[in-house]
Amino acid sequence: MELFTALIVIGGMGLVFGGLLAVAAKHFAVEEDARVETICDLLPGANCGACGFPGCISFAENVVGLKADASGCIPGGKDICDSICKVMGIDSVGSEVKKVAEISCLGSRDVAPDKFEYHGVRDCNAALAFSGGFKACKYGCLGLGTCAESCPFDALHMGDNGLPIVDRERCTACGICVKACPRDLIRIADADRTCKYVPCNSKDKGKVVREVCEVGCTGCKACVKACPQDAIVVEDSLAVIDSSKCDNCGECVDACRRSIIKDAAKVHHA
Amino acid sequence: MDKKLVVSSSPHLKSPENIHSIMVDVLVALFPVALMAVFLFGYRALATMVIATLVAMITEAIILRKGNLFGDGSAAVTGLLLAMVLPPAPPWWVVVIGSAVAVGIGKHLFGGIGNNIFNPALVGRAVLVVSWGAHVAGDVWMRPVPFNFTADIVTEATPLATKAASLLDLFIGTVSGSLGETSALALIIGGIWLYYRGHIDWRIPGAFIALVFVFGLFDGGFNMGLYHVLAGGVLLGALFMATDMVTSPVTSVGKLIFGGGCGLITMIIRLFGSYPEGVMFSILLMNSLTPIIDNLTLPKRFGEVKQKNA
Amino acid sequence: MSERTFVGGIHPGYYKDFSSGKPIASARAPAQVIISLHQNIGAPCDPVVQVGDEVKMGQKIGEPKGFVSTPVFASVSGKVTKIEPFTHPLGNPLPAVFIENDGQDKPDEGMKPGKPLEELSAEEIKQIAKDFGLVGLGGATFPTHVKLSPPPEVKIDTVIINGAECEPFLTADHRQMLEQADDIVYGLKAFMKSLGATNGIIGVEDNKLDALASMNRAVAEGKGEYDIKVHALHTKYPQGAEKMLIKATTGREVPPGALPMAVNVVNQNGGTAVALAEAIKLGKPLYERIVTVTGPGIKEPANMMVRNGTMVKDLIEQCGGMTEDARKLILGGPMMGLAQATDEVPVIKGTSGVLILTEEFVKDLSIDPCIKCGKCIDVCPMALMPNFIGSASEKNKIEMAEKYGAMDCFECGCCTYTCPAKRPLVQWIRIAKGEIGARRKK
Amino acid sequence: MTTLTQEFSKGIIKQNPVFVQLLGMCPILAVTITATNGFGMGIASMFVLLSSNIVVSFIRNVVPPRVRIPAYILVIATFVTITDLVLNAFLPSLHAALGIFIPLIVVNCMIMGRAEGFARKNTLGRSVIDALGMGIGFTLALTILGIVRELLGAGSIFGANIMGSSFEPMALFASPPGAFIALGILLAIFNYFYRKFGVQ
Amino acid sequence: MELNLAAIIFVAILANNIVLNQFLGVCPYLGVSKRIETSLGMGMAVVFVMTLATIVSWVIFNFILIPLDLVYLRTIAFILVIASLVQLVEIVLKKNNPTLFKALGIYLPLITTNCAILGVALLNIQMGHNIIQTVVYAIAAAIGFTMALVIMAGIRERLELVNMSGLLQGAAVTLVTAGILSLSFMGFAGIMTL
Repeated sequence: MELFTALIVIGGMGLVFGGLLAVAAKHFAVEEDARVETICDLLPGANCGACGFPGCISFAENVVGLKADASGCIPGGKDICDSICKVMGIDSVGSEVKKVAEISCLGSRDVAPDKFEYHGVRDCNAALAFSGGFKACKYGCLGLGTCAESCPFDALHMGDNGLPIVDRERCTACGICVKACPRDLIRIADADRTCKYVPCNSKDKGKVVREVCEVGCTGCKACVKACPQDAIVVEDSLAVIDSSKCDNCGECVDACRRSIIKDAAKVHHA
Repeated sequence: MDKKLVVSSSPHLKSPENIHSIMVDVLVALFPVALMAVFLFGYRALATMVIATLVAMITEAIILRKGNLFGDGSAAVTGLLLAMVLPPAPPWWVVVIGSAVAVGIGKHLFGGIGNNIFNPALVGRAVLVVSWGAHVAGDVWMRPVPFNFTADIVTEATPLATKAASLLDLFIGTVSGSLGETSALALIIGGIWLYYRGHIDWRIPGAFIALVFVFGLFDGGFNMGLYHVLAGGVLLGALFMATDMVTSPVTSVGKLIFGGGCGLITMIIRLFGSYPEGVMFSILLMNSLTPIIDNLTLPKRFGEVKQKNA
Repeated sequence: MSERTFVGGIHPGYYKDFSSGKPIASARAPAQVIISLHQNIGAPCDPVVQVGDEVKMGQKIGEPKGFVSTPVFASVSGKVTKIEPFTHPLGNPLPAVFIENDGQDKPDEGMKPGKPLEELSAEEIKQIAKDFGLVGLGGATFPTHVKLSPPPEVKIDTVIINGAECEPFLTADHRQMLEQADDIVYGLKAFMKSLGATNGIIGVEDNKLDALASMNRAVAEGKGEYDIKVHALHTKYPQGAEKMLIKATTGREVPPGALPMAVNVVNQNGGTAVALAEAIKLGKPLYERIVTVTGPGIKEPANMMVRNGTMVKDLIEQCGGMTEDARKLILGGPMMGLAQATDEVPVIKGTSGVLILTEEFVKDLSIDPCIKCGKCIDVCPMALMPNFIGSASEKNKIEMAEKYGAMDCFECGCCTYTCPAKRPLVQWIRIAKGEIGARRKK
Repeated sequence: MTTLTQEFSKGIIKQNPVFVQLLGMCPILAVTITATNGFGMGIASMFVLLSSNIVVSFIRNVVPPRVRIPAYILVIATFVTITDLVLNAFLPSLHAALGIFIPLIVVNCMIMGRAEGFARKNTLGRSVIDALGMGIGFTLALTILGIVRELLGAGSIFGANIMGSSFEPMALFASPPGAFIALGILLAIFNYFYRKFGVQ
Repeated sequence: MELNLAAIIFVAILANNIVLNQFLGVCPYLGVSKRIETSLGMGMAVVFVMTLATIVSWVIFNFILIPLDLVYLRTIAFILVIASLVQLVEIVLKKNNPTLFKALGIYLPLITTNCAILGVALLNIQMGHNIIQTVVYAIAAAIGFTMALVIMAGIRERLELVNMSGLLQGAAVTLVTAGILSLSFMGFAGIMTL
């Protein structure tokens, strides 16, 4: 008998509430796409914003709404792109190559002097408001770590010499630091490319560069002459190596009068 | 002139005052209180103060990995303040743990100086009260014996429990109680020094003491009002604990509310609660409300009213 | 002690003794002047001379581009050698006219007395201020004629001459009040006439008793039918800030974000009054000004009449050079002036002082966490919450910075001066203001 | 797809419901005065989690999505009631110590979370493995906190006195504030190790 | 009776706060205490639902479960009530009061799994309250929850401006803060007892 009442009570309550909810739910149907949640689960969840949307959820919504590309999550890379494509039922797109941030300045504190002493907020943007920055070279890294601060993946750190160091393992090539650097010294490049590059961004004339930095490119064109592949051009007194032509022969490294040409993958990386 | 010019944002003048100098001022303000404690309770009080201060400084030096033991002086202040709210002669390990907790949990867990939400010294004491109530907040307390440095401990109930001490005894401090709270005279001297140096605002102690006094009136007239102000930790709390810059509101109105709240809660606990003293709880509680008080009492900006009328 | 003051503010060391006793001396005219075409707040000028042109002293060389702008004049006679960007006191290179001094100081034909004040109309006075390149000489360089052009519905009843000179070290206004008091009164009368104002007030901080006496004498002698009073003000920084001065002298509070016109007041610097007086009396355009060269890092502090475009380096040399331990060069006062990266920078219309500070003033102090002592809030003349604005800006929480009043800050520096944790509050607030401004534009 | 071993171990370390996901905080704080209570609570929760995961996994294709949550709650509540009755019958002292927090297992977000987030999408086998992993992770966390609090607050572990008679227990850890503080510090310590060994 | 009600209020809000002293609703306490505004919204939603749920639970318990001798079904019955109630409230609000729905809507799903609701309903039965005491107790407990939530939100907004070690950020420091808060609320012990 007791068993019976129990069944009736719970069953009755279930019926009453279930019925109420069923009626209510019928009148207030809300469209939901389960794929948003699924994709959101796949994403790294750092809410870094590299995709151009204000967070992972937003990106997922836009992917489902076909407003964002499945490969949009840069930190996620190829794997996540594939998974998203699977959820969305489309063919996989996106590049295979692992990319990392690269810093194009070698002007550490000891080789690229300051023109005056700066006291105040330790932030590159803040420091630039004073006479265009305290560094004598007006293209060089100020070394106050605004880029390191901006990295959502803890992949950039300031070295003892005042230059940032990229942690290649952690770097996801999200590009936040590229935007953070007020001197545009960071770029995203293939992690494993085998070519040489010139870690300098100074467009000053050679004479000026020699005054303000020991490791700046003077645009002397010695490397241009040395390169058997014609992969190097000098524009605005700055040598640029075309990585598609470079065969990594190393002639330019020997030719460079300031010995600043390096293997691309070996600069500023931990 | 061989060095490079210095460039910085305006202003280019800075006041000579810094955190270190403020902390030294607070230590100076605590000196008469400490002196009185040694005078009343003898070497045991001195030992308690030294242990608390040293442990606080060592804890901070370890956490910050700094060789400079004194640092900016804030740890010493925390340690000494903790000693002030402990009995004259608790077991040494109680002092050590309390001091380490005060600096470690009360202060550095929240990000170090300037960032703590609660008064570190009181966090230390609160933890001790809950953990070893009998050692730090029991029913019997060491009786002060001036100029007697070797005497054995004689115990008695606190004036808050008996309500029988004379007002003069309370003012001079010849009553039992926490190490630093008995002598109103010494506390007032310290408070005046802090006020003179501009480190405390009259609003917090003012509102605190005023409310304690008013509630005391209900407990038994003018004398009882004074009694409530002088007995127990009200003066120590109002002048040294509630006025802690980091954990009290920054706005003028906020300071009044803060002080008033402390006084109110103290008296509620004293008159109705199961604890004889409520200063510590009231200040900790108001500490937690500080961010909200600050946000609700933003000062009226220059010229703001006129804009609304226009 | 005067009761006229405002709430908040600080009492820094005043250090006026370096130069307050030094009469205004004429600085040597340099062999070359570099006159920036950016001389005022608002639009810069276009050059109206060409390289190779011979110019005369007082000749117009830069024509204003917009309404909020004033012309620029040659401060020597000679030949234009270059027109190209040169270091500006703001820090970045900006267009400037280089003139080689021929040493003859040949005056321009325009420099001759015009009609006396009595015969000038309000409109004509305004035109003179505009044509002769007058700007606020206190340092903000706001074009004077703009201040003289209130919208028609606003009736200005009071003109205040700012003689507070609350910035430590600076003594240019002080000396001017001693030596050119009559011209100040004359200039004030012209302002009042131009604006149709009935009240004239000269506010002087009560640490300059001799200046007060001098102004009282000049007013008594020269005020004529005008209602002009001299007010002694409580000595406190920033007593000379526009809004604080108006509060102290008239009791009116300028609303946040508004100009003094909103409370029917116009504020003018004493130096500007003298410049207007000289423009009316002598037809002399604004090509030179009084500069205080002072500070512990200068060997012989002085107050000097300096031609626009003179190198600061040149001035420092005339004052005996810098001392061994000089470390910081500031144009303007120590509270709001701009630190310079080099002494190769020209004097402009707004340069009220050249201040050299020594080692002991420029220690690079570590920035400690805010201990919420609330001292910055106590001293903030605008009743803002500098500590929270600073912390919010540090963490890039711009909305929070705005909520605590970042946009109402005029960067007087009281908070940073008083901060025991040595936090660069003004700099953070400035960053937040820039960010808020950029977002509002969007 | 993850292997079964990974599925199992993730609940213990990588996605520990307490130290990483911060789920089920109420029982964790309330019942960990002693290690025994913590362990008992952990086992009870694990039982409910396992049973409900099994059932949910069974009925996952039958339940219409709109009544999903109420249906799951009903399933969980049933097992909680069973647990309640069983504990009351066989371990009355533990039942008394855990008190109201036994019925409150119903609203332990960890159980609802696993039913909603895992069992309804996965096969029976995987759901069982998942429940076991999560349940052990949860029990482990409860027991660790229980040990810490009991050791400091009473000088014993699982009721066995080990600190000697001269030890004066730190009563803080037996009180509500101590629960918060102990768990907070424990979390920070775990964060440190998680970071050190690169567990995300 | 009147004093008793006052005691219920005092104890439920201060002396025996459901979050700080009874560990009910700790999950949302950690989750929703980041902003003062959000925490106020959540608090309002909890006041609303908790009062309703506790009353309905009390009615079901006293008029259905006790007469039928089915006390052991209380957990199932109560959770059914709460889950359905939350959904019903959501639906009704959506239709009749869109403004309130906008303000409370996002918090409603969070409340189903808020153990404070079920906890208070159960505690209420345990304490043997009559219907008036039930209402008062439910509202007071919810206000206590809201108060603890808002205080914590204020503290966390301030802690956001702090350079804190990543190890402590978030839950760790929030828990310790809650602990110290709980410590300071201990002062109210013994002022009024039930």
